[in-house]
Amino acid sequence: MTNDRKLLLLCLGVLAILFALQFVLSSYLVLALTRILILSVFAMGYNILMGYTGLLSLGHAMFFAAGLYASGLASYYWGVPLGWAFLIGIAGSAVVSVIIGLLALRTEAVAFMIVTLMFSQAAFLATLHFSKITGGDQGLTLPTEARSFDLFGLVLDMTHDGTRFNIAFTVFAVVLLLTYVATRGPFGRQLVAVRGNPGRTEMLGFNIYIVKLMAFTLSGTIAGTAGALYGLMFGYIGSSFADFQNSIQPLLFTLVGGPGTLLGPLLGTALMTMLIDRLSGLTTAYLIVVGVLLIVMTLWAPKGILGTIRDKWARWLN
Amino acid sequence: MDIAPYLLLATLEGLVQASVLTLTALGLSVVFGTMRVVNVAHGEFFMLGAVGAWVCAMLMPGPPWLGFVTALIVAPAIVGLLAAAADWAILKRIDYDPEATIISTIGLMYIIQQVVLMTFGPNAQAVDAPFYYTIRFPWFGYSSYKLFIVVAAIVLVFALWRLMKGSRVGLLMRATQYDKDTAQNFGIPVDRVYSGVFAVGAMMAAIAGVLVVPNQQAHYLMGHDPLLLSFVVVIVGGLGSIPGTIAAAVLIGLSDGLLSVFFTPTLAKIASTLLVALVLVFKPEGLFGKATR
Amino acid sequence: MAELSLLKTRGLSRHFGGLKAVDDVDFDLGQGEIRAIIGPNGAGKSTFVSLLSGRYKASAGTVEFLGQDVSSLPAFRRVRLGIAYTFQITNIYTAMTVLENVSVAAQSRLKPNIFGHRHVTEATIEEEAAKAAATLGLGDMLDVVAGTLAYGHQRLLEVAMGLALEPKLLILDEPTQGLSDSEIENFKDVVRKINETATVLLIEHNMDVVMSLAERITVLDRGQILAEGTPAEISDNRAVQAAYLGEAAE
Amino acid sequence: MKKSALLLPSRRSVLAGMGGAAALLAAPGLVGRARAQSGDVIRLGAPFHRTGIGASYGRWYEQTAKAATALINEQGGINGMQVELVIEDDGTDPKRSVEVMEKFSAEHNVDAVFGTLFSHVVAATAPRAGELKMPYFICSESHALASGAFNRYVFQPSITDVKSQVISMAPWISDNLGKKVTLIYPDYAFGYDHRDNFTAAIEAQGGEVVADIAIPPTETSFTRYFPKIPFSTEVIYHVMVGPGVLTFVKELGEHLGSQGPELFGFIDSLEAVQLDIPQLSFLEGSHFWEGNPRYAQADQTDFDAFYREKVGVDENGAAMGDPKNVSTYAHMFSVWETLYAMKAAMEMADYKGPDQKVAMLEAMESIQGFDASNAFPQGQKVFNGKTHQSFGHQYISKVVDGKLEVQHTTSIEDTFYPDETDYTKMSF
Amino acid sequence: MSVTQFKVEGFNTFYGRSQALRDFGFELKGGEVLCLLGRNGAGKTTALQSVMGTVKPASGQLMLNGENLFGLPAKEIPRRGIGYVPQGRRLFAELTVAENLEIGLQTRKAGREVLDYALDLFPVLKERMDQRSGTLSGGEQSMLSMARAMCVDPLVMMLDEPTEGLMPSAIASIREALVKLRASGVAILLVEQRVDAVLPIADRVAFMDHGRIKAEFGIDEVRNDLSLLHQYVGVSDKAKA
Repeated sequence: MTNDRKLLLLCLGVLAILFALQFVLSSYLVLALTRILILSVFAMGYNILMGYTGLLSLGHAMFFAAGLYASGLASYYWGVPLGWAFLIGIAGSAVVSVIIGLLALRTEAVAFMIVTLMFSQAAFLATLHFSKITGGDQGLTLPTEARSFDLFGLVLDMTHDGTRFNIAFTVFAVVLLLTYVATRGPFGRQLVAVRGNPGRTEMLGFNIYIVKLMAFTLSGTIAGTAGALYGLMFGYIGSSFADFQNSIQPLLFTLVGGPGTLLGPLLGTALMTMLIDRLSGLTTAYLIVVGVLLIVMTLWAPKGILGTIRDKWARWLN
Repeated sequence: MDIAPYLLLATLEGLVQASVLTLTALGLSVVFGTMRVVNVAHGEFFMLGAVGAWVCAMLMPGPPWLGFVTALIVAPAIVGLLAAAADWAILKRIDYDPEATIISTIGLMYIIQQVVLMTFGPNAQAVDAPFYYTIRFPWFGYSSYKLFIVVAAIVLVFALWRLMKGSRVGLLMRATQYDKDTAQNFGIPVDRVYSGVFAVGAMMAAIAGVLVVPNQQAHYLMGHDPLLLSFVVVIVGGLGSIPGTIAAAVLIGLSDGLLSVFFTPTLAKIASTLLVALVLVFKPEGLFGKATR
Repeated sequence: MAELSLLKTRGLSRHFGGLKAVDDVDFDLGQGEIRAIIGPNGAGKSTFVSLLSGRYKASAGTVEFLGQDVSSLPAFRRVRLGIAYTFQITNIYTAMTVLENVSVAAQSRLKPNIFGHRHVTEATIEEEAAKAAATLGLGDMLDVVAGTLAYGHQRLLEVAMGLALEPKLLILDEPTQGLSDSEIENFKDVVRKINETATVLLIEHNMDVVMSLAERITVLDRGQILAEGTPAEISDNRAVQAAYLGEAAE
Repeated sequence: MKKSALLLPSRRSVLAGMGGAAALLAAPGLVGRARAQSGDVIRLGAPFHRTGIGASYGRWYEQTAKAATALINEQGGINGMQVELVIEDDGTDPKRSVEVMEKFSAEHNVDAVFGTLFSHVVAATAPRAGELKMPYFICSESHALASGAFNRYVFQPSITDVKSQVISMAPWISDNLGKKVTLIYPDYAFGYDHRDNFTAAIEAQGGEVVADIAIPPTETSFTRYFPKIPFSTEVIYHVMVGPGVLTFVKELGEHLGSQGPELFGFIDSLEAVQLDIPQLSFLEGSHFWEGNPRYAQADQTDFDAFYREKVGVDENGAAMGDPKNVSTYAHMFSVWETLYAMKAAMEMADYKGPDQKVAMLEAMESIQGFDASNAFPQGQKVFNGKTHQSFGHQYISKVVDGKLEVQHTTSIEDTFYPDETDYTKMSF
Repeated sequence: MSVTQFKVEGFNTFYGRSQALRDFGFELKGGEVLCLLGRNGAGKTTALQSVMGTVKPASGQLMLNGENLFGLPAKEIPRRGIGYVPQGRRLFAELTVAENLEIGLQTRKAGREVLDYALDLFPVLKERMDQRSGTLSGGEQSMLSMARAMCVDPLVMMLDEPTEGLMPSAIASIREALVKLRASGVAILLVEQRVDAVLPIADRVAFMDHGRIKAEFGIDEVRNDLSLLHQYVGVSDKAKA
């Protein structure tokens, strides 16, 4: 109990600092932080599945893209207001997650990884194939007039950097707290039980398929939320968001930060995003660093930064 | 064009693709069969073979076939050494944990790609075929080199089969595959066998890369497609089953050629990708594999 | 005693390839009993109870629990009906604490609303879990990470998880394996206590435990029931002795 | 409707206590450096495709940009200020490109950004440029700009868009090669521009497209598509990009043999590829569109010779001293010329710093065109201030002895089509 | 030819935190059969695996003819002359009989005469050389597993419940082979649960419980006092009475 309270306080503290950073950082870093927050949401969604439930998916770009396309296409073709488009994005990714989850969860371990990879690849190809609708690889640019919306009389303009940061911050905060709630208490206990020992959990009377499916759906929907947010905020939807590299991204972020820790995805996303950003000015081959890190993490720190800290010093840092 | 020559062409193309695919996928399959790990960097070994062929062609004076033959020997050898080193430096240390292996070979994939980008550069590079002769059918011409690929693949598959079934090394490999602990109990150096198998798997891909490059070009991102297709083949054929892998490679190579007659190619790719996913979901032992237990 | 039937099997079989691990077993268990299943290695004891608990699917035959045919139910549903199973090879959440381990089981029984805590609070779950742990003598180890426990304590934790389910039928698969003599004594008391509320089905090699706990004993050999009776009857049964000691001992 | 920035807290309300946290995150170099002084230097953001599918182009775009910048600085810079290039890799990736645009704007504080080639990267980046109010000069051939899909900050002042190229090719093709055309193009946006515009253009000439074959850009083997080419085909019009193109051209040759239909291709397929290699021998006698002739022609202008020398390219379009290292000559002139176009606009507006951004853009819109010169070595340009698009000569070359010889140069008027948008009506 | 001296001392083996072997040890000479008896879970199999190096003991000594093999890589143990018949036979089921034997032969590069010797003990295998070993009957599989271990040309032979689940006739031929093996000077460690399987051939009997050897008797002692068996094997006296 007190452990959970400690963690909650830490989260609130982190949120306070994040909010305050917009007054301190240079405008570029505020922009970068906006992106980091959205990608952290993506990684937090991934973490629910990989970190807390122990299921390693190689296809989360599919869910990100589901949110991105559902919201973006609704806005582009039907002029749905942004708020509604955002909700459509979330709903779209939820539907995709349930369907893929029902199928993919019939497999385990390596087969699960490959099945998610294959479904995701098919989804990526579909965004190319139906280019008449999706714009294919060139994608679609949301018109400027579709980029602002009216919230209870308050006009929020997505092309404004400050607005964008604060919306990203709000969504991040909501998802962080949602993850906090979902990974503690009865639901969280189910997830961790499935991760720790699925066979035993079934013999304690849990329907682990349903537990996994709930985790999968939650995970995919959060990833889709990030996708919807990304598309609407930056006004562009394109198939490169559905490609393999975008599936590796949340895996890498989570792995670096610490799978199964609440704040690991944020830490991993921030570190990796800034690292890649700095490196791309220095070397053409910044992906090499990603490669080296993936190997280094699996070899020496499979539990990531926060995971290692948790195991060594602070067990409450879950 | 009439339907008959159309089908003839599709069949020829399918056979060529099946040959390359067989070699590449067999490499993946042998590794999975023995070590129970999936090597995501497999496509990069293919790419390294192709790039190696280009380097050999650059450095070898004399006629193109000389460079080609050199490449056929040198490129797989270097790739094999690299793979053995990767096995020793990474896979062994994570104890061949299947999931950790996938993650770290993804890392390896990026590293190889980027190192090639930094050294070899971003351009697609052509390599001369060892010989030029176009077989002229009444309706179209066809490269004799492509048919050579088919022959070479058959020879190589036969050689692999002999290695596995007829040699002492093959016996040790198979014993390790069936029961690692007992193999150790009979003095079989399991870690050396693993390194060897990983190297042989990579070499198969590299040879396929060398064979393919006079036909296509070497490019640092060319490993992606062979990797995905090999996945498809290995899964449809039944993980780790060599005859299944060959059958699936021929099936998929041929059907890919024929499918594109009727569907748009992207749609055909979507269909085959979904097929793989569904095979894994509903018939995880593969279409040609037998159910275990 | 005149028992109400709790569980019965008819023609229950399980084949692995050509091997008949469990072969056409008719088995009846009354409510409130402590029943032991004994038999030589490979007799099919573990397979048999796995069929009861639903871990394995039967090749043929039926399992009836409290008059309901549960043959086609998945394991977790049988657990919810009240069949709890503790594993022969310790099967716990090694990364969690003792309390967290047992809490998973307690939660399964208490069925809280998964997001809210309307009916059952987190405190209740942990209270119940702590109670079950205390019954097995693990009361002062609640915050110990299970994987670091001594083997004997891990065995007890395994049983505590079964107990926290408050099952109608508790299946214990070789629970005393690896326990010290004093732990075994304590364990016998625990089983008797469990038996106040639940029927106990015990697979056990330690004949001392079997003889002092079981009201009836079923002997399995080569997948079939060789004998069934009170401890005294079984002790005198020559076939049982043969199965255990072999012809040479006669 | 007045757009509110209510969610943006005032910058004056900086909390003193946050300084520590800021220092922590803002490791050296992370906080955007403040502009030393307005007007001391002009910084231009140059996002090039150093990696990814466009990498062979990116390398030459970078080299060209550096050469042009050096020359401009030698000649005294722009309005007395030296030009500084800030080069970033966008990985030919739309996502990364948007981030790079932000980095240019917010961190590097550049005056303008230029040089993006691949159209999907442009499509993702252009809206962000508009939001950041960052002048964005593209070198992409994309028709999206002239069709009105972008915003007032985006310009294409040098290279002619695909629609113009295609329109100007069609009459020559139907007059000289044949009227029954089979199109082979990549199955994505760039290819659709070709398909749609060419189909319309050839029909206007009384010709027809007898088949169109879309090939996925990831394809590595092409022979199986060729049976779809009808026997009645007189001309095969092919345009492919990506690493597989050489295979494509080679397999096309093998398939058709010597008695096949005429070939007309876009040089995009063979940019950065040697023409005089045995695999391509069958291309002898076929025709290509070139944005700028790769091989120095008999009537080479002094401008072209000057440009070649400065960029370090020999008369065969390869790097000096390395005949195998072939440039992307047909496209990369646009980087050179775009820099000079920006220079012209800045000089017209007497540009001293970002405060005059709008003036500079308005100056750009007011430009009518450019004369052939060392600054515009590809030739004369007509610039349309409304559509932000430039129009220029196009070249049709024939492969003769493994070299491209210009057969026909279109007039600039051949590339015109009715305006589809008017950016000057948009607000800044 | 000197007599083989084999000695295991102070083995402590852990699975995670739980200790499977506690100061486990025994001594064995060439031409001697030591039987290790004990209940399920007493640690018998762990003990053999610890000797073979497939399970790594935390501490101990493993002396074979004066050389300490402890801590050598697992593949080196059989090469020094320890043959092993694992529990459940562990044949390479997809390989033929001949191939299984070949793997035994290559362990110490033993000559063909070793193979002939093994096949003479189990002539039934001769007819099955090209058959996949997974298709053999249970008894034949046990024989093959033992023949494979003999192909190592071992100084020490360790067998883990070789007669489990076998018909009496198969048990007899394995027993017969063991007798011949003993006569040829091999040191034999035989792990069993069934007392009757070992009494006829054992020289000594050791009882194992909780990962350690609780008691050791000469075979005559055991024959004279069968109650010893019941005490240690776990069938209580009451059951016997």
